[in-house]
Amino acid sequence: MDFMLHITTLHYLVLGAALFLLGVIGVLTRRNVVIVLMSIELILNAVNLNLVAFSRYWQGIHGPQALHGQVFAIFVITDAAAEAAVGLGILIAFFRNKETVNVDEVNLLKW
Amino acid sequence: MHAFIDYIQSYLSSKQTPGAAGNLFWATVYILLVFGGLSVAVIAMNWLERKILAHMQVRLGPMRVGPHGLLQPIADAIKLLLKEDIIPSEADKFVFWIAPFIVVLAAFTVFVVVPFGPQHAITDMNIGILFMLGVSSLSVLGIVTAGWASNSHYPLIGALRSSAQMVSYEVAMGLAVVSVIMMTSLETGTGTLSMIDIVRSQQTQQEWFIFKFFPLGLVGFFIFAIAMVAETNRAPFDLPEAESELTAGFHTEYSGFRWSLFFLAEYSAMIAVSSIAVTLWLGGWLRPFPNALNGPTWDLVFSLFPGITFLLFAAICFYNTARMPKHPLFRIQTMGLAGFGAVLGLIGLVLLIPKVSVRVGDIYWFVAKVAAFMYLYIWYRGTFPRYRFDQLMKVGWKVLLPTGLALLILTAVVAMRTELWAQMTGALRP
Amino acid sequence: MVWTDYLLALPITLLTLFALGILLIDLMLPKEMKWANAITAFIGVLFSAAGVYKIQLWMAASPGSLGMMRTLLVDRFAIYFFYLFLAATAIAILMSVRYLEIENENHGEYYALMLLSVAGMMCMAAGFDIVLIFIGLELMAISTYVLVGFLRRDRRSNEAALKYLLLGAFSSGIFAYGLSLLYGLAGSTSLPVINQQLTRSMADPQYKPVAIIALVTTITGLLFKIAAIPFHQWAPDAYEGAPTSITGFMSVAVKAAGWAMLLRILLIGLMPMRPIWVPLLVFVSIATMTGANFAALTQTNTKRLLAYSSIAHVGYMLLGLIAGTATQINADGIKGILIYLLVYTFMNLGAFGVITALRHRNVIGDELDDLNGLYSRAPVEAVLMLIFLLSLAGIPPLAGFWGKYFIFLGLISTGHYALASLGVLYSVFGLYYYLKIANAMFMGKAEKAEETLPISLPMRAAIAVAGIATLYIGLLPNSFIELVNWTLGITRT
Amino acid sequence: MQNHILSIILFTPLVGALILLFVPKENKDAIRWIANFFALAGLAVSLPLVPMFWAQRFEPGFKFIEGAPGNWIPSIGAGYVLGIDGISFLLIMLTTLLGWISILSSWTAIENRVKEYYIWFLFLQTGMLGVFMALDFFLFFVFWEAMLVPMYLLIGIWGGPRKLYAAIKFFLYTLAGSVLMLLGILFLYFHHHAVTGIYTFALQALYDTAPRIYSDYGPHIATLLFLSFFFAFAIKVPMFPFHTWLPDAHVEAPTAGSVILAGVLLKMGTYGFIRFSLPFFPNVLANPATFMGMTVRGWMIFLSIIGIIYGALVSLMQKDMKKLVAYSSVSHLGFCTLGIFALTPIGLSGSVLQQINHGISTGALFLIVGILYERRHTREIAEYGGISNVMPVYATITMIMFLSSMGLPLLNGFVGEFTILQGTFMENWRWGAWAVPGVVLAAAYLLWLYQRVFFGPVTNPKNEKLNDLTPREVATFVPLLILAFWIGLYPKPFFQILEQPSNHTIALARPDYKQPGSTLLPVEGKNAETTMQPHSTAEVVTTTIPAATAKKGTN
Amino acid sequence: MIPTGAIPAGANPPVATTFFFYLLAATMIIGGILVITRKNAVHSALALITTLLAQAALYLMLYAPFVAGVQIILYAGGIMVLFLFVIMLINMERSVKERQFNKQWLVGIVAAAALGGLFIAVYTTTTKGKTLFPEGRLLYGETDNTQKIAGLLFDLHTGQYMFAFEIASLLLLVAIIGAVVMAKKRI
Repeated sequence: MDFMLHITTLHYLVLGAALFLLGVIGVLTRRNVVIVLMSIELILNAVNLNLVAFSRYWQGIHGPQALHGQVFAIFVITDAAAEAAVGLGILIAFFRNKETVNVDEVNLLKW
Repeated sequence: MHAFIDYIQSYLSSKQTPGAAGNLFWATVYILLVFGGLSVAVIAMNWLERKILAHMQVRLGPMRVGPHGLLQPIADAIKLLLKEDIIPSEADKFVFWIAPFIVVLAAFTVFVVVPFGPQHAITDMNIGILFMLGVSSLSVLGIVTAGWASNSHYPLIGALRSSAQMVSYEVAMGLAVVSVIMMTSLETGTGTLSMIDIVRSQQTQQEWFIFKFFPLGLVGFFIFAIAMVAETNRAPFDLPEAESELTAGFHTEYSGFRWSLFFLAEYSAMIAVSSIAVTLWLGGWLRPFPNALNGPTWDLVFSLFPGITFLLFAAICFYNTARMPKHPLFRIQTMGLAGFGAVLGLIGLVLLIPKVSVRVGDIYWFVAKVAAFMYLYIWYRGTFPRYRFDQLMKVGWKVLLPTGLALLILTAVVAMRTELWAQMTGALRP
Repeated sequence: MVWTDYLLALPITLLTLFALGILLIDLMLPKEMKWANAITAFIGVLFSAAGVYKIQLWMAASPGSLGMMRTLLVDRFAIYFFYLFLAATAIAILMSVRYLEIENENHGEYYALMLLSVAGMMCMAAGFDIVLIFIGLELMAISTYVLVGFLRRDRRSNEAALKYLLLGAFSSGIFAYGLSLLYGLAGSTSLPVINQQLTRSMADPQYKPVAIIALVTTITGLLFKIAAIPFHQWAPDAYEGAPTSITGFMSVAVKAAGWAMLLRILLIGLMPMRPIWVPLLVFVSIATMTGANFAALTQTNTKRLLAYSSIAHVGYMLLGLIAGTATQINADGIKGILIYLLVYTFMNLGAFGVITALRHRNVIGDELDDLNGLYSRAPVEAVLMLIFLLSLAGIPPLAGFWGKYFIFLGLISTGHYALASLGVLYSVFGLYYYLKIANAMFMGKAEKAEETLPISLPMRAAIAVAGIATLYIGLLPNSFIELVNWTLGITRT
Repeated sequence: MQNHILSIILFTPLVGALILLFVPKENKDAIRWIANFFALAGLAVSLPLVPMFWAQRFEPGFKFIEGAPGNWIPSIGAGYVLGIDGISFLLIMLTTLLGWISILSSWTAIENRVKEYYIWFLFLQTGMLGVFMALDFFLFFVFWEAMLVPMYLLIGIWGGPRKLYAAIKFFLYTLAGSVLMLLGILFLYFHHHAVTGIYTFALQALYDTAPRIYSDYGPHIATLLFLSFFFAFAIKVPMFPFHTWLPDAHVEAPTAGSVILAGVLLKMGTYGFIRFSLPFFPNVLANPATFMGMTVRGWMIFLSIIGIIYGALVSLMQKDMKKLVAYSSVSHLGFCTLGIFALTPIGLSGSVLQQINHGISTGALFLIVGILYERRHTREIAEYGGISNVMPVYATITMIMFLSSMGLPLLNGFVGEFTILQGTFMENWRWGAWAVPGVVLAAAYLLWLYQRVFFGPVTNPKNEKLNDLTPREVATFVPLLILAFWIGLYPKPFFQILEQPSNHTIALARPDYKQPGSTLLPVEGKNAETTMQPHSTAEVVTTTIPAATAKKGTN
Repeated sequence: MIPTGAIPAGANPPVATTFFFYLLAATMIIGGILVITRKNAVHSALALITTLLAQAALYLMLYAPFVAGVQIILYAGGIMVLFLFVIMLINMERSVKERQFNKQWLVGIVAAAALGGLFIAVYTTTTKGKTLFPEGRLLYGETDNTQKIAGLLFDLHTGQYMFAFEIASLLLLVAIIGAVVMAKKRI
């Protein structure tokens, strides 16, 4: 019970893993490109949760300036933003040529 | 009971915001106060806007409900609350339902970090300004979803316009804000995002940031001032609700209570961004000339302002009471106005008590500055013609954004130069 | 920050400046002057190369220099890759000029993105810190997504970009997850610290499983980037749909960057976990060789065929990595990878150059049939293409042989006889589909027999450079082997 | 001249190819003249080698060595080292001769894409010569592989109806073998480094260390290594189960290509056995361990005999002349490998001589088929009959060559086969006994073929107007005829040339081999003792070959 | 530098922490599930926003206010708006009515579930009663979190990620160029 009550880094890790998992499932199973992109965002969020939780953990060991995880998380968020922007841009270009947003109708090339 | 009073008194001597002190009770009190005040302010704004616009257009405005239409907002509110809540049948019910709440939540949550005084904020966040910008940007989500959920063309276009506009101007806004944050790092060595500390650093640097590095601070302020009008979708940037084109924009399909939420959110957002502008450039709660005109005498003089203001309002009320037609039909109205004047006068008197005035002086100055901005909003609405959408975008991306960038770079350069100069002359504070 | 930091970042800085310059100049250029962008980009590459040379001179005897707060390690390894990226980019730029005109997409952004992606690659090759590596990777990847989709009116290009982006972002996510766990285990983002801490984690039964998860996810991301089976699905599509010049660029520079990153991370950061990842790589490499070679057999699109061939080559290179780390860092395997990437740059770019040259008027030119009778239309290009193909197949005395040579030498010297045999047999297998292209060129009948193929001057230059390099490295590889030895800091009789 | 003669021979064709590059392709006659000139020049520059080599034919070791180990790619120890001994000498002469003959024979046969054709052919010529000359293992491998490409193109572009299939099959088969050989080479290379600390591909250095692999790594690895070489060479030869590419390639290739393929390319396999497999793996060959009842050597012999009988039997059944000749090659090459794995100096000498013979006679047979094909564009035996009536000169030459091929005394084939059988009988009479039917069958299928094609009345009206040989065509046969008679009548010089290398090779391959009282030749002069290689310092090779005492071995 | 909000060593953490953790975690998980199961992309987006906001709150609980702020302003306020925009810009009517999952959905789920099971099994491993990554002392508050992050990014002496930061700016530049090139009709 103590395990349940006392929130540790591990709790965040498990939460992150679950989120990661949801993201992976989303990417692997959904047809809608936008939702696939969102699932990727879920994955990146899992990463960030891990990073921040670890950052906290290592702050406890290395002192308050050990914020590398948080900084890393900021970089990951930046990356997510860039990826989303370009991804949606490509999606729009794609949509212009072919009126669908389903992954498996991306079929001119073999999937 | 005694303990309770002690508790309150102990708080009164505190130098921290309740949030920072971890004091749940006072935090709750503050939250209630702020939201109550906000609601009142919105109501007041509503009335004021209509009156001022009317007077600008040389007409009277609301006059029927209550003396000089003072109760008009309340009547409106009652009407809105009682109206049938219509949800279009083709709408996406859940999203339609939730969208106004998103907007309102975003607009209200911002006030968590607005500093009415050095300790008069719900909490002082280390990331205050970031929090404000972030949360206020969330309202876009509500607007977009509201427009989309209506499943109708005008709202959708309105929503897209609105969000495009908000997103565009957020960028320029952010740049202007960053230039201020850069200024906060001067002389102290570390910059800050905390709203309270930003004001404090203006105090430390003995200069409102609007005057800092003249004209850089001013330019930043203007960028922000323009952007904030656009950000709140107000005239002359009120494209999303351009009646002539889109009827009422994203909230066309809304009515009654839900519509009033949008209304509430819009005015709260105006107040919120004005608070940011005040905090960042106009010294927040600082009274004018805190450094030049200091000393006990000046303190006393400035501490009289709140009370005097209220007394002035009271005087206006009484003056108008006197001008009321002496017809029996107007008796209730006259009495009402007199009563209102009496209440204001009473508040003014209470505020003259030194112990009180010391504690509310900050709030007064802050509110006064924000009120000035509110007046500006109304003024714009009364005077400026509306922009066309492409012009709006052009201004945002091709004027404000480059200016903001240039401003950022220039501020950095000038700040660096100042720092280096200070280092060389040994004038840097420890 | 000291001045050396700026020096170490000089190539990247120069590339960035030129990229920005192109973006600005492009605004002022009229439509028919867009080739000037290519020239600017080319000059940018040259300047950057000069910057690398400057670093090389400055380093002279020392094996490497850490800069930027210990996040940037510009050592010989990095310099080698810098040159490689720049060479590939230069050739790809030459290939692009006329091609973009035909496609009517000659915008400055194309070259700017290319240069920026090279900047990202440099960060991947020189990164000593997983954050920098990750950001460099993303810079490269995102630029490449856009470049792949650059033919916006072409549905294939759209689709390719979309697929590439989805899978690429997905893999980046997995990769980042692995990195986050590595950070969690090490408490630092610096590769050597990760190395130390992993050694400790591996000794601790409690943390070992976490380390394994970190490894698996990280390596998944890495393998995605180099397109090893089973993480290869993006490659054939992206290669086929992308503008051909970009396909060449991707198959060479992007892949080299992926390898640089993979080597850096595996050999520095994850070295303590070698016993775990080597079997993993063995599996992947066998799967890669098998899958790619069989898949390539049935292709009728040249670009797609070459895509599978490039996947197959990844399999061979992975063999090199297995050999290179079998017991300790064994020079031959790693050397094989490095030289493989070098020769691959020229031969593959050359091959794609020829395919790019086939694009004219209304002919897209990437079907196998489009190559029919190429010999009669453009004999020099056909013969050069033959050379590139044979080089890809690893026939001596062409450049491609040397990569395989060192890899197999590494395998033999570490006792991986079975893997070596498998590798060589698959390389024979690979010859079959290369010969399919050769058959079309030399034995197929052209539709309009004697019409000569118009090939622009820059394109000729690109193909010629690639061809000469392929032959030269093949015949006189000594200086290049010395170069790789220098890179690895080996002196040998 | 002495120092660079090998390079000159090697690169003369390549120079021709490069010059041809700059000749406009429309000018077909000029191209033909230039190509023929360089082919002839290739032969001409090789002729001075004959007296030079003759003068030192008993000298031990390799002659005319050029270059030094490790001078090409110092960092890996690969060198441009050329050198020859008797075996390679003969094969080189055969190559230059056949190269010239095939190019001459293509004058009218090749009409389209002439320029390419000659370029590739000359290129091929260089590749083949390089294989026989290289004394650096790496260089050898490079030539070995480089020569595949032109041959592939020759078959693929100018071949028959199924040319693509044949060309790719040829390329893939040979490449598959050679890449395994590459692994073997790398193993030897690595092992040499492990033993001596030096990275080198120099053949002479590897001769010292390679036999040690057996003791250093055990019989298993050594056998695998032997197999890696075996596959490369066996495919090339081709030995029995690996021969399937050969009929296709031969049948589809243009005439000149077939000539070169049969005449020279196949010899590269046997050459490889002699040059590498035997000296490198003496212990593997001597290993008494059996696999499925036979030792390694037993398997080699077994496959050779199967090849002989199988090739001959299949030849009997062919309806296509070229295919018949192709299968006969399988049979003949079976004799060659039999001679090699008999592991006696006599067998080895016979084998090499038989290779030369096969080059001469089979090359001629392909030319013969090609001449008919050029006139009638069919190779179906059934299409012909009574050709001797319309083409008497042709029929005569054909007869001689058939007889040569089937091993009639007085002609070259007999000498070779006889010597091989002699060498084999000395080892194990059963092996010889199994091989003898091959000779008989050869007579059967060739004579039967002759009968069907040349004798009788002219049944097919299309054959009535056939022209007899032109002077150019005759010229292509003349040197072959001369050689056939020379070897048949006076093979002594050939055996003298082969004596030293054969003894030397067998000494390396069977250190414990005691001459059973008879060698091939009486020793002319001094150097019986020095057949022991001076360049080898390995302790593995400790026995010397006893002075040869016996009579000259042949008829 | 002043450790505000410190929890004295040995004291139990406030119940609120636990409660809010589970609340937010549940919100996140439910949001995540909704993201990948909703038909309508707008609903997915809203669910994702909920998840992101809950995560921002978790960051606050982890004393990472700056990351939380960035999460809100960039993710929820920036990226998600972009998503909504695109969803509304392109016609998604059709895809709502269509099959939502691709053909290999079962494989995907099984594979992912296996992976996830592995992850969670690994994370919850305890040996001899020790959990993984025992919680560090929550001694350091968020008061100067932003400044410390800035220190890691910009400081001349501790700015380890200065260069990465510069490269990140290029990344954003590329994203801008890319989005414009891709989405604009004529460039």
